[in-house]
Amino acid sequence: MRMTYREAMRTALREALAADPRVFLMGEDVGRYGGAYAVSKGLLEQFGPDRVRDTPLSESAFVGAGIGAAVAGMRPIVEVMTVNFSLLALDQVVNTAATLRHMSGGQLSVPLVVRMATGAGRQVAAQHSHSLEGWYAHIPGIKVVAPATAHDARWMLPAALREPDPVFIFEHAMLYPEEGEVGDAPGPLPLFRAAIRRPGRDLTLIAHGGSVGKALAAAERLAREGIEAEVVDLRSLRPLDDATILESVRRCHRAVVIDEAWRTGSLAAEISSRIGEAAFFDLDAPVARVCSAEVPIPYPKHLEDAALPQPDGIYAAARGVLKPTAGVTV
Amino acid sequence: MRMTYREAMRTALREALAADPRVFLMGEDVGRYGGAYAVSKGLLEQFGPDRVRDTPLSESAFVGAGIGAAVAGMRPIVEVMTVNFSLLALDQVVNTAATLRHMSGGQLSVPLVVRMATGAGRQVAAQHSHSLEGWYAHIPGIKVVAPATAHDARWMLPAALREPDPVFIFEHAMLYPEEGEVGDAPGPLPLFRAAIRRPGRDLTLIAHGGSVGKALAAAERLAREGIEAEVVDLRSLRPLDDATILESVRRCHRAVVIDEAWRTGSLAAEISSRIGEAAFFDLDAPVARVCSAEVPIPYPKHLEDAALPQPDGIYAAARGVLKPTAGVTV
Amino acid sequence: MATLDAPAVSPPQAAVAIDPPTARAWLGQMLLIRRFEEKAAELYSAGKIRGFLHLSIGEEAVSVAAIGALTERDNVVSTYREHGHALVRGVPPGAVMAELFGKANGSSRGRGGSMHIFDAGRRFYGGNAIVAGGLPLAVGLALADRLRQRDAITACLFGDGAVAEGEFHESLNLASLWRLPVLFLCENNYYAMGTALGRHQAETDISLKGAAYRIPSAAVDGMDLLATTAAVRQAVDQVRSDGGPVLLECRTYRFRAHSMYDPELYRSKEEIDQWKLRDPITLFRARIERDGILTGAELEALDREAREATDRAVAFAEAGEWEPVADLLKDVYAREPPCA
Amino acid sequence: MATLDAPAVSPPQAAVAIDPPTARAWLGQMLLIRRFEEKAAELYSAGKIRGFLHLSIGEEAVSVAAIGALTERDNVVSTYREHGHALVRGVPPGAVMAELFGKANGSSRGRGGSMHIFDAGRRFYGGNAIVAGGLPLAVGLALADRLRQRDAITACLFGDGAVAEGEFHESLNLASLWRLPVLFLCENNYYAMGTALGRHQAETDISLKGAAYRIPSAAVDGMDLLATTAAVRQAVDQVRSDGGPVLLECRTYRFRAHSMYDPELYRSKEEIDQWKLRDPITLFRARIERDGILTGAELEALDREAREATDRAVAFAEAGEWEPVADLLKDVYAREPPCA
Ligand SMILES: Cc1ncc(C[n+]2csc(CCOP(=O)(O)OP(=O)(O)O)c2C)c(N)n1
Ligand SMILES: Cc1ncc(C[n+]2csc(CCOP(=O)(O)OP(=O)(O)O)c2C)c(N)n1
Ligand SMILES: [Mg+2]
Ligand SMILES: [Mg+2]
Repeated sequence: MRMTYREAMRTALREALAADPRVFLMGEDVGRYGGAYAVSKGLLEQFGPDRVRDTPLSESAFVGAGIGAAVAGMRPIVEVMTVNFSLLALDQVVNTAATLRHMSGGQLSVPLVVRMATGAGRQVAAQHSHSLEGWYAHIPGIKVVAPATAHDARWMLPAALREPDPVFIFEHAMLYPEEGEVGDAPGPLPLFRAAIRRPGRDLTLIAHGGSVGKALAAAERLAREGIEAEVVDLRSLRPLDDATILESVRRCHRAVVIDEAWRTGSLAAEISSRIGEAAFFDLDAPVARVCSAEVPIPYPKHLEDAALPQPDGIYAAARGVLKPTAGVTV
Repeated sequence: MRMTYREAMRTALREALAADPRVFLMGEDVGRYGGAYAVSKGLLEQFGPDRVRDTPLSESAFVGAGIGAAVAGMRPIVEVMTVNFSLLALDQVVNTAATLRHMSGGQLSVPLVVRMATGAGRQVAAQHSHSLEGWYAHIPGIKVVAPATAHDARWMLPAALREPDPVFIFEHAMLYPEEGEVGDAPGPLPLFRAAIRRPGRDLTLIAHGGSVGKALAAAERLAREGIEAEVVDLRSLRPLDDATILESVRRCHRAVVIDEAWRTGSLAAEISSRIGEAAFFDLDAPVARVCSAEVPIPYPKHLEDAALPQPDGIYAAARGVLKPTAGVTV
Repeated sequence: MATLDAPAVSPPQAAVAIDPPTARAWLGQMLLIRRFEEKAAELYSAGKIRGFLHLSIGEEAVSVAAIGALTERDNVVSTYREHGHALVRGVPPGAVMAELFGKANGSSRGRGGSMHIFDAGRRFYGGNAIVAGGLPLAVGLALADRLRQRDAITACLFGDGAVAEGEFHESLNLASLWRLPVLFLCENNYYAMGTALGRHQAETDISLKGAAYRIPSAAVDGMDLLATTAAVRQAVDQVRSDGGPVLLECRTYRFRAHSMYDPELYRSKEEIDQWKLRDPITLFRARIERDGILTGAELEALDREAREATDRAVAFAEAGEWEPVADLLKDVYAREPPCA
Repeated sequence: MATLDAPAVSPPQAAVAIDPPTARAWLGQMLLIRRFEEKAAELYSAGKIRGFLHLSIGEEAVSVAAIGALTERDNVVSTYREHGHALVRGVPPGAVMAELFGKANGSSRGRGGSMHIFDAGRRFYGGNAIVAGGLPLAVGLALADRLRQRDAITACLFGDGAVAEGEFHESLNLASLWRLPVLFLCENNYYAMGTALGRHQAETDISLKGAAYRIPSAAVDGMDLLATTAAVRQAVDQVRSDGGPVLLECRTYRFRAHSMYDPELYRSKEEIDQWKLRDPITLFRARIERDGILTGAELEALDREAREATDRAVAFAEAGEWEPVADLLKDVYAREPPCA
């Protein structure tokens, strides 16, 4: 059935709250306001203020409180309004959520789900346009997923709630109004596997979240020119599904990684280096990256568009790796 | 003249405080305690509590205060005791220090220097052993350096203080007691250039901070077996000195990147992917990485040693990339 | 729930004198903010302004009183709801409107938009979209002044929601511990987005929080321009004379939505109407008329001038150029080319 | 002390009864902590214990009174200076010492060391080396109890230095706003590492800070075991009856260095000696002798038992195995193999 990414996430939240009394949702304005992106609209009315809990502006405290509640056996879903504000809670994530199980010698579990919006594109400027999910993917002890479709927005949450470890769900802010087909079951793909969104043979485009649609758009254009690009949607950023990525690259021999994060130190770098390590002799050209320009994202549309990965840039990068002389220059 | 890395940094701080009235040092226990690593010992007595300023445990506020003082024309040197605690101030770094110049249309400058200890090796366990300088290297608007020698500990600070933008200096905690030769002038190498610590021809070992010594140790062992490894000390993590890195790799055709950070999303990934992008056809083997195991660093020595990059592991990785069959397997 | 509770602050000692020029200036500034933001809302609907737009309509008295009490030497640190602060500070309306458009003739060359108005020359240090993110910056500006024995204070404006953030606590402690000249001015409009004060603060009297840091504190009716002016002047004088910080809570209300995205599910029309009865502009105008300080014709003229100034600002913004894409990376660092 | 709202240190209302068994238990616990940590210091010099080691010698009365007032159902959240808390909570001395050694028979399988003692069965949630990092965790544990109507409280211990962190502010507000059963217990030993209370707090009376969150607060002489016991019991009772948080400041002193690295440049021998005159063990023993509750022989025996328990703990630690390197990645995640 068709619904928006926003409705899909709301459906998942409603189901989770209805199904398990241990589940509750907390975060800034998730209740009366209905969620900054209207994702939790109506849930307060249905489940009450104990289970749909508005928090003060205290990111570190309410993320930490989610960790504590999870340790005590609840199944909290913490909404951090956006990844931009999650920096204020990063200590709790890195030093508490990610360490407790190992550091305690396996005594504690942190079955916590943290959701947050990520990404740029809405002209909200330098402090509200970060794509920092790659940082979260660096942290052992937590898991990170990024639904790119309405179907995944609907079905990744219940799977995340079944995990005994902290799972971070990154929802690209541009996807909320996007409509998509949502199956009435999760389907065969496990939570931590990548998906091939478009089969191809000439090169592999690897993306996640809000960049998947841009990769598909570039693939369409390439297809019109007789080039069949395979598009891999990572879905899981930690763990990374090396098997799916490498199988595709070994088959296509060329790859472009798309990532809305700033290029230097992006998750795209990790993927590019893993391909280099594991599929070096299968590559006919260096792996290319299409990332955001290394600049605080500016407000005006023309500058924001220029700063972010776009289908044209992906197309150009694809053309680049397809050139016989590919990679001879930087 | 020979001195420890600690003394070298203290000499640099003393000189900076004496030379420029706009310079002041602030951070937790930099004054009466003498600095958690005794770096600032004696400076309070010499320069007084206004210029060697003990702060409360308020990382976000005193890093932010350093930004504000820099904007107002001072030259603050903020010491965050360790990178582990800097997470609490990361919002101020990412959303204020790094954005002010660009976001204000070039009206504001943030000539701030932030110093912090980084790295593991002292058996201080999961919350005190992070190597997160790679995250800082991801942020446009700031610059990041990592002195690996006493000479650089002595001379990077004055150069950083001349920068009109925020510069972050990462001091590996294991280096403080290390003795080294310190020249009485900075020498020819600019702040943001890498250094070749050991010339070689068979492969390039790339490291920074506390890993440089380990790379040199591995190089010695390789040399005893007739293999000449070139050791590149990055020195600057942002910007990265692509020219020096690529020149070396193009000459040696093989490379191993060493980074004490967790492997996934490490700075080593960025370097590996840049080499792949720019020197693909010069490589005789895939670029290898030697990083920390993806685990919260445990307390016992044997487990900590096993979790961190070691000369043996670097040696093995070097041997790996030198194999004719290199990279055929993961 | 937001109620019209009486501020728990002693009425200002010195009554504020208002002669005709003062009345004209203050009413003119409030009207300029009101008309400017009404126009901005229109232009948002018209698609000329994008992203986030936060209006301060209803809170004009605080902008006029707070910024009006400062000298050119003082520093201002503001939030994303800062149009009023910027206009009263003297940032040209055209430059502010152009910034909202994202044009290169905007106050931040169009890069920041509504949430990031900067004017270094006027010591207007933004325009910060991270709630409470400006407080440490203000402490640092004041620290620099203290270290250089520069005689100036730093006014740091923030909302009630910011009070819950750790940075509020750390910054107030630091400013008091080091006796830094900061006026912490809380614009308490009783909501943090859709979260009412009582749902985000265990102690809803924000002026009581200064005691935890030994910071003299007060609260004032932020809808009453004269009371607020007196309270701010008193606070500013105290910061200047003591050298240490003061916390002033101005109790006001936001008549419009939090931002242009907000469906306002969290408050009733009745509540808003209640507060509108205390519209700071209406109240001040009534006072002026009652005391016959300005004639009806003069009042008309002030409103006309505000509308005309707004129209000129829009024209200036319309006429502005877009920053060339080639300049995207300019000023990431002081020296080009940007590194890494 | 009069009421929990009274900020000043005052004698407890109800004198705490001490019969011989109680006296034996409490003195025994204080002596165990003292001897255990004295031995740990020796073993650090001997290289058996590495990394950071923070001793609570001088602060034993707070550990005994605070943890002693809790039931098995209650939760404890502690800091890196937690040996005393863990021992009083009932974590076997051997398991604690083995953890300090880093042996697999340690309370955290040796992975955490001195700063990270965990015992899930005893609801001892660590052992946190990030100052103030445990406060949000405590709020969450209490929130879970509240949501499940589980009748228990959470005791959250932290130092005076933690009070400056934003997480202190955010956590106290949250706990009070949501009326969560948390006892926030500040062990004020007048120093944050080398920074004296007056150099990190603008308001040095920590018990005055609860008012900003409408949290009943009190301070007590943490060197006086009986006064502290009375104050903690009163605070615990209030948390249980009101359901909301209480802030209790226990004023104490650290006789040893901050950690084994600390040259103690920041305080004088005289100051330390002054405080040693109020050694909680000496004070309590004097009281017991004065009232003839225990005989000299019994007191001797208690000390001997503490030394023997410590020796047994060391033997247990010595006998422990090292965790095999092959298990390094075990428990990064619940399911093996670890991902990514
Ligand atoms: C650290 C942080 N968390 C969350 C947000 C999202 N947000 C923007 S404004 C706002 C409410 C702030 O309320 P208040 O401080 O009272 O200011 P007001 O909008 O009422 O003027 C929130 C939650 C943010 N910008 N920064
Ligand atoms: C967030 C953070 N900042 C800095 C440190 C380094 N540090 C460890 S203990 C300490 C002092 C803490 O003092 P206090 O809270 O009074 O506890 P005490 O050591 O006196 O028991 C500091 C600064 C840390 N561990 N965590
Ligand atoms: Mg508000
Ligand atoms: Mg202390």
